Amino acid sequence: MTMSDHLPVLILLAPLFGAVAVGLFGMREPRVCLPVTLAALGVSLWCAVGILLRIHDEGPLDYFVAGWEKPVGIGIVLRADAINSPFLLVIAVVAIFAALFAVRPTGERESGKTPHFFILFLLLCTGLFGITITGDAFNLFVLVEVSALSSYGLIAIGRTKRCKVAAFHYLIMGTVGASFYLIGVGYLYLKTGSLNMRDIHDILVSNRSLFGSRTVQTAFLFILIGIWTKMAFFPLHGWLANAYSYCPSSSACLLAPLSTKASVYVMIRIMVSVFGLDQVEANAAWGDLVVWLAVIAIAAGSTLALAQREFKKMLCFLIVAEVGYMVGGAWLGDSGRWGLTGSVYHLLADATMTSCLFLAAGTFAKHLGVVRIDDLSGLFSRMPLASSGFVIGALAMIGVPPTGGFFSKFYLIRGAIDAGEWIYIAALLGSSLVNAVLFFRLFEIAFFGKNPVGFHREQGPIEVPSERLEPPFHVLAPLLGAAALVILLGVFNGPIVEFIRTALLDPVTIVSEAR
Amino acid sequence: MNAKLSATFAVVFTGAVLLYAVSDFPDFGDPRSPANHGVSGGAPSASVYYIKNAYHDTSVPNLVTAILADYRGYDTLFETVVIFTAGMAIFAILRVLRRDDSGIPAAPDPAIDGDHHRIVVGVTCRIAVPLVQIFALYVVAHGHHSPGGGFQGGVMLGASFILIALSTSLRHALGRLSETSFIRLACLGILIYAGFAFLPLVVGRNFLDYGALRALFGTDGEEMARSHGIFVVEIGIALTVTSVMFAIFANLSSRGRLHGGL
Amino acid sequence: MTSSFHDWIVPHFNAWVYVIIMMTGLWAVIAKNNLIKKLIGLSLFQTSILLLYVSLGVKEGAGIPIIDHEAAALAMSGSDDALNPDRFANPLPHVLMLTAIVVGVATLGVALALCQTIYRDFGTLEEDEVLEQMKTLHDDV
Amino acid sequence: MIVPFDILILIFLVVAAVISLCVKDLLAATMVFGAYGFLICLLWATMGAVDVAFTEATVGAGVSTVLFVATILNTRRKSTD
Repeated sequence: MTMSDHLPVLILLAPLFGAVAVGLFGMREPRVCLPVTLAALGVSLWCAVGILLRIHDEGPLDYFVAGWEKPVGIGIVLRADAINSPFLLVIAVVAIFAALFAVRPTGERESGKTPHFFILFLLLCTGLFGITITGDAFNLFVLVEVSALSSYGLIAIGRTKRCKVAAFHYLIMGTVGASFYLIGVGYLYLKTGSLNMRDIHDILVSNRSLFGSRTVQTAFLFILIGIWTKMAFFPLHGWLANAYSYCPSSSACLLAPLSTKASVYVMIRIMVSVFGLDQVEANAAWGDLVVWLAVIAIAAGSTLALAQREFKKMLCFLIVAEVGYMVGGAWLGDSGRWGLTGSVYHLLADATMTSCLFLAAGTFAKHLGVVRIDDLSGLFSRMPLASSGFVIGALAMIGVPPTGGFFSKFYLIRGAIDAGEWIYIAALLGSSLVNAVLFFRLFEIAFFGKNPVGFHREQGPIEVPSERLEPPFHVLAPLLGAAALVILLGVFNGPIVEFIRTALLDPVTIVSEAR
Repeated sequence: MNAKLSATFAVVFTGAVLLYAVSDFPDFGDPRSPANHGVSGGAPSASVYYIKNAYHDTSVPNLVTAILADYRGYDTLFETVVIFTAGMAIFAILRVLRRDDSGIPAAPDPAIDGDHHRIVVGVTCRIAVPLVQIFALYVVAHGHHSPGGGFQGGVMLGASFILIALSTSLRHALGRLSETSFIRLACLGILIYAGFAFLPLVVGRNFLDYGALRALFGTDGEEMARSHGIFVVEIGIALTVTSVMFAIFANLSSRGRLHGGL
Repeated sequence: MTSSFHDWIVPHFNAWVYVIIMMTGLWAVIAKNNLIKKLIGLSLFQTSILLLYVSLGVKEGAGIPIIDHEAAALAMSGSDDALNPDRFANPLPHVLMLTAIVVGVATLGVALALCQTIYRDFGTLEEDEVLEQMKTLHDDV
Repeated sequence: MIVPFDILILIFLVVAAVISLCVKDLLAATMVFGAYGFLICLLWATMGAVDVAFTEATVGAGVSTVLFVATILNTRRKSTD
């Protein structure tokens, strides 16, 4: 066995060891924090690429922690396949962008908390990688808690009064959501006697009557409600907007693109690996209901976004709408599974474009003190490069062709046509229209706005700036990198989708034993 | 009133769904239930395997310890990480760094620093603390054979420091275990656990597979190596839990200032 | 009526109590105004899940999941019946719930820290007063 | 026979839970919550979950009560509900 066999566990050990290293050395010498973080995430990125290549060549990858392989279900198994390996890669890349952006994460006054910030940052990455790669239903809960606790810390590390309240509400909602998930897993354990996802699936399939039992149905319902709470699916979205818009920009760049998406991934994983797509598709009534809920979520998210005056809050409500896209797409239940494909692809596209937009919003907030939409006036002439990155993110959000956002909507709509869910198509198009209105209004203000940008930084008033106010390289690079990634995802949508569909079309490769 | 009404709705709905499923449960205490025995007609459940084989595999009589630190050791690693994360999050949220302290008006300290009227409490605790600590270490070490282990022992050890802080003063307790040292200790605990679990990778075995470390411990069989491995891991857990429990208390009792305190 | 009582409640008495405690906790989390009270509710909610899991692992007439010396000696000598699964309680839910307890106390610590900062900033722990003050904070971002 | 004892504890549990939520004095509520932790620890012991009982005794009844008290003494003791 060579080191490359251990990639599934190395990918999350790297940030874990990174966090420990920051804790041991970063407290005395805060300058080591950033290099350690970048190095750890670099190792993760390398592992993610390695996993992706191996899966492409050899199919799904199982890793038996502590070597407990037989009988199935006694140990914990890590599972990488075509659904989660692209997402691992996106997590690593977005995390690196966020780390670059977060050179001075908590502002000047609290620079003593820089090591704490980076420890929590790395622990959040550990949690996200772990959630994505685990094949054990209970282990998933533990890693969800790792990422949840670190995100409460990352939100409340800011100086503002509001972020503390937002973090508290997030904590309450997040804990209740995770507990609901735990109840669901308990009910499944009660009926199947197993915690391993694949083992649960096998038991359910071999005893068909179990699917109809009250306990298993309740388990499914509670797991779904728990995950929906964590991903801010519409009626349960209350915590998201305040938490992500009042936390420090550096935290938002990591949390907003990845946290909700990880929960969407969990939902898809539970549908595919635990209950099985055949079973989910057989229950068309459930699917219809969820698609309706998704339609409501999309409509509500878009409407609420229209009503916002603050830039980041508007983006947050767009996330609520995007979550609706993905949930609805996953439940379309069309025979070609285009809806599900679109959801998985949208997971990647949305993570990158949200990253792009939040990096832009963070740049504007940090370097221009822009918080409200009206303050963006005259932005393009001040920051041409940064604004072009922002424009690409915005175009992707609207769904303009060369970007990833267009192709994900394309696949989602294709699935919806196959499934005959016209209301979902209407919601999707309507929401795209709202996005277009929103962002073109922004462009207009930023491009033609006469009033100069109000110059007050987060740290208070500064001297009058020069004409061009391009942010420093470490801020610009991730923003443009994310923009490039959005376009690359769009350009190479064909091979990516083909790769994802190897797992979705033939679920045997997912639910059966790997090599 | 609105909140109460909606809460009642949510609670009644959730409760009804949960109770609806209850009628379908196996009877309480049924040894043939799927969780205890396995689905009828299927393979026996994991717990049957554990009861039958854990002692052979790890030579640890306490099945809970064997599963906690070996079969599901990956869970336990992240459980320790959860504790560590909580400690770091509390520092990030609450800790007031000294430089900032001047700006905030000092609230009247409810501290009892220099209070000499509590001789009885002080003397009792002075006697009790070493006993608590010895028992905590015993709990950590004896987790193989009796209830206990790293978590329980670690919490007790942390509680003994909390007892010092309560009976004398927080400053006194921090003199025993200062801020930098408990952050270091917490990191060290994780490092012991994760680093030790990493060692089998060097010999080409899977993560956390202590059986591969036979040569390191000089034992005959893999099961004794696992038993020793579990012990090392428990020490790592205990270190992290001790320091984080005390850190949480120190921060909460002094409003993040780490002086004054209850 | 009696038959449903015997079928539905008596064999599942623990499950009923777990649901009742959980709903009490959930109600407190949503409806209580004081943040500390919310947290007490949250802790009740979490402990009730422990009750669900641990109840799953109970076996009638089984002992604690620690192998005693006689059974260990018998097992070493190759006796098959020494480690009869019916003699020991199911250890797996216990392991899971150790994790859940630890997660619970970690969450509680973070939540209490947040409560203290909220009190430091707003001077109150009543949710309605905090939200009232939040409305007047505009240029705080 | 262990079952009546079980049922007694379960009833006490519900009572303790309700009291801890109804008392307006937060310190008293926390103390009742500590008692709840102790009761549930007894329950684990009767169910054979000794490790869980031990952890609950140290964590649930011990440390979390201390953390609650530390926060309440640093904030306010009275609550409106």
